[in-house]
Amino acid sequence: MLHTVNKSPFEKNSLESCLRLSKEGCAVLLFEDAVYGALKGTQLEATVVEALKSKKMYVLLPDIEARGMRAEDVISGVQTVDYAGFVDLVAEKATVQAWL
Amino acid sequence: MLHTVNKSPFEKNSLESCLRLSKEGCAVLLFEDAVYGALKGTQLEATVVEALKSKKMYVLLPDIEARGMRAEDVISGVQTVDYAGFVDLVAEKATVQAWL
Amino acid sequence: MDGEGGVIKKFLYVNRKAPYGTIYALESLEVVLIGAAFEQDVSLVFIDDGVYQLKKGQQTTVDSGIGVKDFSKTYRALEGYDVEKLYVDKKSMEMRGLSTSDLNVDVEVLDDAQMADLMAQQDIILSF
Amino acid sequence: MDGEGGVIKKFLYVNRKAPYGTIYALESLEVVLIGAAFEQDVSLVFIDDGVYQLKKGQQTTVDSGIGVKDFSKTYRALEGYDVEKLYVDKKSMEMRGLSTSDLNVDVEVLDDAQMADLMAQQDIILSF
Amino acid sequence: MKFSIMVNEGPYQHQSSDSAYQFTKAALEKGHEIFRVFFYHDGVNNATCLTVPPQDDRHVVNRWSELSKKYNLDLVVCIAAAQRRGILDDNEAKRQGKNASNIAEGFRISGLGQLIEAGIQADRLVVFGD
Amino acid sequence: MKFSIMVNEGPYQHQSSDSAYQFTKAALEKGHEIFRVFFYHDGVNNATCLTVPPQDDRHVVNRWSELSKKYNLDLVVCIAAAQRRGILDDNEAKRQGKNASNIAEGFRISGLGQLIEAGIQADRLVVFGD
Repeated sequence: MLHTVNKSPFEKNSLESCLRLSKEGCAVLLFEDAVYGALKGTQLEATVVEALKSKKMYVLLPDIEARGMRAEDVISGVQTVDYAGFVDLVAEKATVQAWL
Repeated sequence: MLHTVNKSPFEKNSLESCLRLSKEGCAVLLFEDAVYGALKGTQLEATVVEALKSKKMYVLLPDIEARGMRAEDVISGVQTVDYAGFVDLVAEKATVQAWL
Repeated sequence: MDGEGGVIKKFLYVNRKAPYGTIYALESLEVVLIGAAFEQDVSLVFIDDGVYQLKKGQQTTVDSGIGVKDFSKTYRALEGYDVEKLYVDKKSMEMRGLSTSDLNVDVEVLDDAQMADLMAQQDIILSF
Repeated sequence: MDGEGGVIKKFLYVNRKAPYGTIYALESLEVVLIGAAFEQDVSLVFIDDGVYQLKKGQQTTVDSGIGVKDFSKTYRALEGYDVEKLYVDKKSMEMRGLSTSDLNVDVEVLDDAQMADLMAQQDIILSF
Repeated sequence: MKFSIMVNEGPYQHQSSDSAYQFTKAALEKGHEIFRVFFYHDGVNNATCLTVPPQDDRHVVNRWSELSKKYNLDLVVCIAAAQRRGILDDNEAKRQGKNASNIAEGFRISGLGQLIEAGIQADRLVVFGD
Repeated sequence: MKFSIMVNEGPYQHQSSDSAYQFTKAALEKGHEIFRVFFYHDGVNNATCLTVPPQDDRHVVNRWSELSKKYNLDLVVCIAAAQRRGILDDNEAKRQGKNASNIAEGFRISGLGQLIEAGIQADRLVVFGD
């Protein structure tokens, strides 16, 4: 199962609820303003590092770059994908749930 | 000074930032989905009770009632106002800041 | 209207937003009502502020209160459309000091693991 | 364009949202640019995700990246419009692991009390 | 006292326009003056004459038009925001080569300077948004 | 594989429509089929032909129209959501007594059943919103 989150985890509770209510082994893709959650050195880093222990985390690179960050700013273990990679993730998983 | 907050404090950080960056003696009005912050018995009650020590807190009653609560469900010390009371608050204070 | 080759899928409606502040709750309900005619396997979950959609005693009309129609009674009509699987998130209820007796309709309360299981069993998830 | 009876008011623009995810940052900037012609006493504050508006190195065009124009260079043009009072919220920067060297423009960092004081001194507050 | 109002969201999706309307109406009924209501961002969508809401629901656009008529309210739609979102008056439609316009009665399209002026001229500016 | 897409926000205000467009385009370029793109809530505003964005900015509506033309995409606008927000085709405009319509090329207006059908017929439904 793929979960998508598009809201900044500093502003909204979407990522928090997504991580709480998703299962071990699932995939979580951060895009749009949610990409801030994938960055090293923020107060949320520990939350994402913890999630990586049981879930696969992805982040949309074009959204990272638009906002002035680069792939190397992303927490190690979080995989970067482009839009084609986003499509692949949706195709690979049986269901996708958007945490609007 | 009057601060207005219209987002649910369970979902967004607007109320938190407003309380952190407003001065003692100011007024804070909760309306629209922010009225949930004015209710007794929620996990946020302590935050609002603490804020009441140094700030005046108001809540828009029509927004409370639309959402299935009544004046008696509001934390004691938080004053209920209607739209006319909202207008009065704006007129009384020199400036109004919306925490969108 | 099951003329879709007899396919029955598990449809989940995820409601995470409060009523009135935004239109999502109302327009989600409109999809559920139309969708009922398609005879799919439908469940609704209410998470975070979404649980407030079901709060009893909502009170507003076009000419009073906030000037917006109260649509909360429609949740009670869902049974008549054979939409009977309504679930609320336990933690969301607790954070808001709500119990099932505060709600308009009968719901099942799910803990984190049960909710995650329910979601993982779905074919199509509509988020509002 | 100070033909408003010579009134000079303190205008504060409050920016609390990230760029690109929503249009508020861009359209706020458009107001600041037009407003500059009115010769008022203008300040801009960046709070919460608003501090990300000033992040260096933003990279997207209509034909690449997210397919949206990069407007971050406009913040550097503000000086030319005599818009020079830019403030960022200390706690918002810290939570995001940002320092002023990560930003496109010169800003003053304000702590909670200084920010609250600045806001309390304004006549008109535009929130985005 | 003299108020200006800013509305940042469109009709129905968010409560902002409803709240702004209720506030404006209450202010007028108390005898205050509304210098201007300025519609910005998606707020410009409050000015379309093409909405057909369900009969048992409020008509957000008409409410504003009627309030404008009753109190001679100045309802101003930001031109830049309106162009992005497809709100045009007859002049703009002609200028842009569009074969339809959709501005509702009581609204006028103008520049962002009208927002700044609204801030300068009024005693208070109240912002409604998301 | 067969995808359906749902877009819940209008052009420019939120990135949702841009993200949905980039996703849809990438899926098509990879050879997947898009069964339908369904526009709901403020998403219906993506279907207005009256937008005039700045020349150096993207044209969100035209992008969808062009993608539709190139790949024969089915772009469906929810009728109930569209009526609330002022998006009408010629038939609807006539039926509602409006003197203008504003639907852009490549979009069609239909009922919510089309969203359910999109869920039933496609292998995946991907939702973009706020």
